[in-house]
Amino acid sequence: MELTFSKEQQNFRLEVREWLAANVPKQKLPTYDTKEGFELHRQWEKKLFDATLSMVMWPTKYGGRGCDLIDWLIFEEEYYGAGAPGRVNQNGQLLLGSTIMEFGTAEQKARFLPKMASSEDMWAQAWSEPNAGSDMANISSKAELHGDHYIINGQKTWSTRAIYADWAFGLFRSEAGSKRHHGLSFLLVPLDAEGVTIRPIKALDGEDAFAEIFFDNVKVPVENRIGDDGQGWHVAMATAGFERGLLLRSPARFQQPARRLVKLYRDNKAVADRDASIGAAVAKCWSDAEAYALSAYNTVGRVNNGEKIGAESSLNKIFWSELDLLIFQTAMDILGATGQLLRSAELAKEQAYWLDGFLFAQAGPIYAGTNEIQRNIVAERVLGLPKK
Amino acid sequence: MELTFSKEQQNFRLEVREWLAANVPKQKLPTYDTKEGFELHRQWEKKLFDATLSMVMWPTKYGGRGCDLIDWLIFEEEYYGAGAPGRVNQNGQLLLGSTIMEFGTAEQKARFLPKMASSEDMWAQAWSEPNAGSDMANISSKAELHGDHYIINGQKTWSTRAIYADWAFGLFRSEAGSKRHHGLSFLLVPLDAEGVTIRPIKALDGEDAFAEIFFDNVKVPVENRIGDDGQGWHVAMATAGFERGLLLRSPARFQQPARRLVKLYRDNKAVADRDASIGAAVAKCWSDAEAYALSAYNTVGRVNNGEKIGAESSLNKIFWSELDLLIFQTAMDILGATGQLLRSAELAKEQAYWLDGFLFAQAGPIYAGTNEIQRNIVAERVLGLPKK
Amino acid sequence: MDFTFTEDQLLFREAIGRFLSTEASPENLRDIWSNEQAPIDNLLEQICAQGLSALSIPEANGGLGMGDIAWSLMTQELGYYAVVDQLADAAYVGAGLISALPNTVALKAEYLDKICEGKLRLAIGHECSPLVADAQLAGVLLMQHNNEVHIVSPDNVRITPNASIDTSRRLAQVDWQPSDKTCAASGEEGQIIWQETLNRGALSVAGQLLGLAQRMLDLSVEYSLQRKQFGKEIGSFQAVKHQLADVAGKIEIAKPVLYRAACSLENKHPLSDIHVSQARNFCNDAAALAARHSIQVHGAMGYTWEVDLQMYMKRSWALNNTWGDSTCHQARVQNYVLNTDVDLAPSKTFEVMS
Amino acid sequence: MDFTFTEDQLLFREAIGRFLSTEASPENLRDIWSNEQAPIDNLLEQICAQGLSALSIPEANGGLGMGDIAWSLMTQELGYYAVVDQLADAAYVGAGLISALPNTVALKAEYLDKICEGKLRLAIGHECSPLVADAQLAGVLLMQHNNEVHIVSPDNVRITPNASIDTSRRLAQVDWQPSDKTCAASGEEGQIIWQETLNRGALSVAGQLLGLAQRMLDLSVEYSLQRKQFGKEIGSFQAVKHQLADVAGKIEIAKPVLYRAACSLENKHPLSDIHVSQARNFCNDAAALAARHSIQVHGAMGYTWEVDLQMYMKRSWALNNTWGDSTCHQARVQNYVLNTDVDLAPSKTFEVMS
Repeated sequence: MELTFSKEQQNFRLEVREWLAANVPKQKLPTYDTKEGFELHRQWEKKLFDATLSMVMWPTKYGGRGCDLIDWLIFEEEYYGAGAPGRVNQNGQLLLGSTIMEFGTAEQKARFLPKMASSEDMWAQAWSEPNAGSDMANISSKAELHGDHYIINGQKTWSTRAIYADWAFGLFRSEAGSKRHHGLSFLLVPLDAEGVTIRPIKALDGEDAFAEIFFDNVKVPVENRIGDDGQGWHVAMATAGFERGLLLRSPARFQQPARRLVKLYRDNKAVADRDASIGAAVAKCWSDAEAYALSAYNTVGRVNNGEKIGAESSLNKIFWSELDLLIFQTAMDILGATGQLLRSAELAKEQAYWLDGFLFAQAGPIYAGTNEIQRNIVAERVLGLPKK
Repeated sequence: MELTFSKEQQNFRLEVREWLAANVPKQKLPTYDTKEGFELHRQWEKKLFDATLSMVMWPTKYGGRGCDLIDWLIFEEEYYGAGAPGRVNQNGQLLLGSTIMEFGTAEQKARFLPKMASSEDMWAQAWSEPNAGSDMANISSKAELHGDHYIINGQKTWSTRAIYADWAFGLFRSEAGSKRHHGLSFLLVPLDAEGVTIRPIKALDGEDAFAEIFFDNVKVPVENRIGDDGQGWHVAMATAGFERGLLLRSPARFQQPARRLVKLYRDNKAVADRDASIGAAVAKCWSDAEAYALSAYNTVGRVNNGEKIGAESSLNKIFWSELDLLIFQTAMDILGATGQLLRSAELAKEQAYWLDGFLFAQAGPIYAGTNEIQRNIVAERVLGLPKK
Repeated sequence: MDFTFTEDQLLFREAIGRFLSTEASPENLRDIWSNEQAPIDNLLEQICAQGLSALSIPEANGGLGMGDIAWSLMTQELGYYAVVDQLADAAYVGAGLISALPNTVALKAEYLDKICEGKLRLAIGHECSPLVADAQLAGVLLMQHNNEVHIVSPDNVRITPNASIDTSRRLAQVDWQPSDKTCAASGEEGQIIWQETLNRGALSVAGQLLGLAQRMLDLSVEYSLQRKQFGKEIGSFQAVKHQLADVAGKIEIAKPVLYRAACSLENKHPLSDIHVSQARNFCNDAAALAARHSIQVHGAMGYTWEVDLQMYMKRSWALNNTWGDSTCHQARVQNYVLNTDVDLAPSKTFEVMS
Repeated sequence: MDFTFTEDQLLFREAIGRFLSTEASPENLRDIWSNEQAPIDNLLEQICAQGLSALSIPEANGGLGMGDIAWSLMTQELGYYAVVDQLADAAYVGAGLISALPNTVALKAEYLDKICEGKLRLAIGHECSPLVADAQLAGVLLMQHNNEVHIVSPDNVRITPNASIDTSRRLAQVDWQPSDKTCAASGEEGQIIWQETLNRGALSVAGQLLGLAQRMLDLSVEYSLQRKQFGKEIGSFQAVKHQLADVAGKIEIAKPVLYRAACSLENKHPLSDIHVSQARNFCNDAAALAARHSIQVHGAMGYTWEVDLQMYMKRSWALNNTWGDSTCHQARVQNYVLNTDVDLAPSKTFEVMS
């Protein structure tokens, strides 16, 4: 056990830190759930890509710089620490990227990854369906194979970023009459294809954060399938574990608001300390965020040693989603009457950061597998309790 | 709505207060889970009875003084506020007493109630069986009717106070082959009867707080049955609701430790305030205990107006059991290293009060229907959620 | 000792609930949330037409003389139907404030009459918040300046709207100048009025939060009976059952605390501050858990603008820090318990014996 | 950056676990809990025979020179098997203390040798508690007097046993007189020794609490698979599943916090105090929730003396305030976060850059 960074790691950190200091927009970008914000975020991603900081862990030939997970943790610490923009293409880059890296053909890699890294192609996920939320295997959208292409029909929902994105990826039932996890295929669908209709869903904050996607005889070439026909569940799940969870929510993503919460508390100590429990909650938030970071470094070390990581990702999911709620709830308690103000309000300064985060935190225990499902997984797969 | 006490109520309070001030033993009695402590508590009960303060709500002819529920709440406030001894015969007096009052014949009332009020007869409950804990309807102990008597066979467990008690009351399956709630009879069994074997169960604190009772062809006369043959479940459940719950755990039972906790905190403020969350927890304990008291007065008012009280008792059970844990856990946090000391330890002064209470509080969410069962009841009966 | 409501009080509550269930339906509410001004006027006119604005006005002034106890039922209905601030602020809190002004205040009787007739809209600016609700709508503003109560015309103030998460709220900063001419009460008298006004405002919010909690619970129960996962209604899963049972528990325990506070305020009990803040803490808690568990039960649907839940949930988050931040109410109770030497014996719940 | 243990460290842990699973079985443990003295001697002799008492002794003195990092695995095994205080206090905390004494202390080498051979029992009296564990058994007592370290013979002290809820603990008050003759270190040197000793003691307890939490979880899982209610194993009920999953979560998140603290202590990191207290907070939490949910899963059985659970549960309650009250460890972290002006940027987890 050696908990210090090598010279190279320190240099990498400093490089990232300096680049961000020079390049992070001084003014916060508008939310990427608006057309304007989406385009500005796309430009930011291009800038990151040009500095080979978009996908630091990817091989150089796909636009990355071949870093390992520790470097990635360092990158994230600097990225969030600098208050840099949210990653608009993360569902493609972090979720689909790993899948293509593992299951894609050489052609698919060359075709999709570089444009994903540069965000020339923006990606939306298309997992959930109206009757396949927590119970993902309940998918009923169909893909019929006709020679060199599939014809897909059906409906997806809760598709993040789908309104402005160029592509979607998801599972479709390609074997008629198949049940549950069988007979599904993992397909990539251009969102400008004929027969695709996208209908926005307004999120809690009133912005079009999600969409429903309707597929009406949409033609998708076989080259857009990742993995074999009928193997979609396997493909989707193989990278669904620890790494995917970690990539989706790096520790720095929580350490940064925890750090800001501590500052908020220190700046408003007299008000906050009226309720004795606030100080304890602030300290807990910071401490929990740090524990999550320690846990990530620990797990990455074990992964690097070849250890298989199991249901830890379920525990991580529960932990960070509850931490996120506590951080932003505590901020709301400190802010008091002004915490409810929107960004446009004259009295709102830092408030909008906290309110946005508070709203987003509400979804944490729900998306990426509800926390109830995660607890079931832990109980059944880690503790060996019976399924039914 | 009128939240002040009448002159009569105030006078009653003062009478109780003065009597207790003059009579409560200066030295805490030894636990009634020991032979010596049991006898000393029996003597205390006799003393209460002689002052007609044992069962204030019972009719005078059975040794009470015909008070109403408000008077009873007042009595409890004074009783706990004075630090008077625990009520060793409460399972008889509070649980069985109400049942006999409602379902007993005139003979049964005259035969059992006065001796119960004076604690000449001590009562143990015999509800649970090894395979009928939370699932009480799973009872398998048998009672076969033979003319003027039953022959009972089987085993009861978790029988509080059974080791030194004179009588037990419980449900027995009197209709062979009957299922669940059907075919049960409510019987009173003298514990010195032939065929009764009692085996103590040591509780967490090492004392014999419970027992298993084995019945081997025990003969019980039909006059010892409360209600009709086969109607035992109905008899047992009719008084199982709000009033029984309230009698078992009056608000004052929690207000008194909350008051002591506040004092413990004030006396150890510097130490306690090292952890910012302690003060907030202490205030919450007091406030919760008061809320429970307010809730009791409110419900009693509605009962007096003829309102039917439903699953509130389930909510009360959950509330007070969690409050009890918080009170004693917080005290443990304030006491620190000395909190673990037993009564016999030289450094233990107030500590033993807190440790005893802490241990006992652990059982709160378990006995009288686990809190999980109570939550199911609320969800199904109050909110109308489906059973399965 | 009788901790219950009269038959009349209960029937009145029921009638108000029936009225609001049509006039303040989720559809109407959604209109108010989506547009700027007009729909509030409609609703308020309907409400005034029912005489609801006259509830708190003393009988001598032609009102119904309804006290805090009855209002603790009313405010729950207002919360359940998420009725905009104006009604409770004018008909309850504002009317109470004006009634408490010295009779020498020339406009007092006129204002009480106008409120009775539903012709006066009030906004109250208390120093517990930099934001005044419904200032833009107000015909008159009642503003705090230290211990002084000022009656200010909208012509003499600058109003800067501040948009908030509950778009049915019209919050604003109000810039104004106190003067001898605007001052209607001061010194100890003014101090008592503001103290009582804060308590009444806080209690009004407590009741509304409790109503909101109940609404969120009802919506969640309903949703959990419709929505299926793994082939069963989600309401049949133990995790969902327990989450909703816990919300029911928080609501039930908060009720008597709210009612006691109302009774204390109505009877000017010396511990009114503490009792009101206790009520706020319990009602805040109930609403917060209701929001937390309701969105969880609603799953991804709960995160959308489309489901009604969002309006009640956001309103509960907003009210949680209205008429006193949640920390300020915690502080009043914590100070009483931790930093005084009051003996908190079980017998003291209602008695303030020496 | 490598946050993992060596193969050797992991294998050693496994071997210790195997050894303790027979020597410190629940049956043996129950003996120790029920009787006064003898069984501890047996266990300690077995343990010394395995050379476990020599683990921390520097290699120069014939020991294995095992550091805090490896001990953070060992202490979890000691906790899992609820091994009495003496082993960790002597072989780990006490050995560390003695090793840190100046070489001028005449008895230092002799004591280290004796600990190596399993011939010296130590008790440590730190001012964080009025109670000294295993004072009655000790051949020598290491006592704190302000910044001074005193080596005291049992002949010169008065020992008053104080019975505690964990009857395998032998807690006592120790009355003694500091003198120049007993003083082995003082001033800044003594202060550093005591600071490090408190941290080591606290860390030892943290590891034990984590082991206890795991044991309680294992016992509960086992029970929930045997016990049936309503015709099903209770482990199949969602409420039970979620309670136990939450315990697993607390245990998993505590581990890296424990390991980081061990690494900091071993490397004399300037934030060792904070890191150790953070570890204690997380391990305290894990053990507390494990106890809470385990007794719940065990139902009425969990409240009895008969089930093994009670020993592990009570020990966790006792250790929670050993080597520093839980509030003192909370305080160290809260002070650092709330009352300093340190910037807590995400990049600072391991770096102490200026």
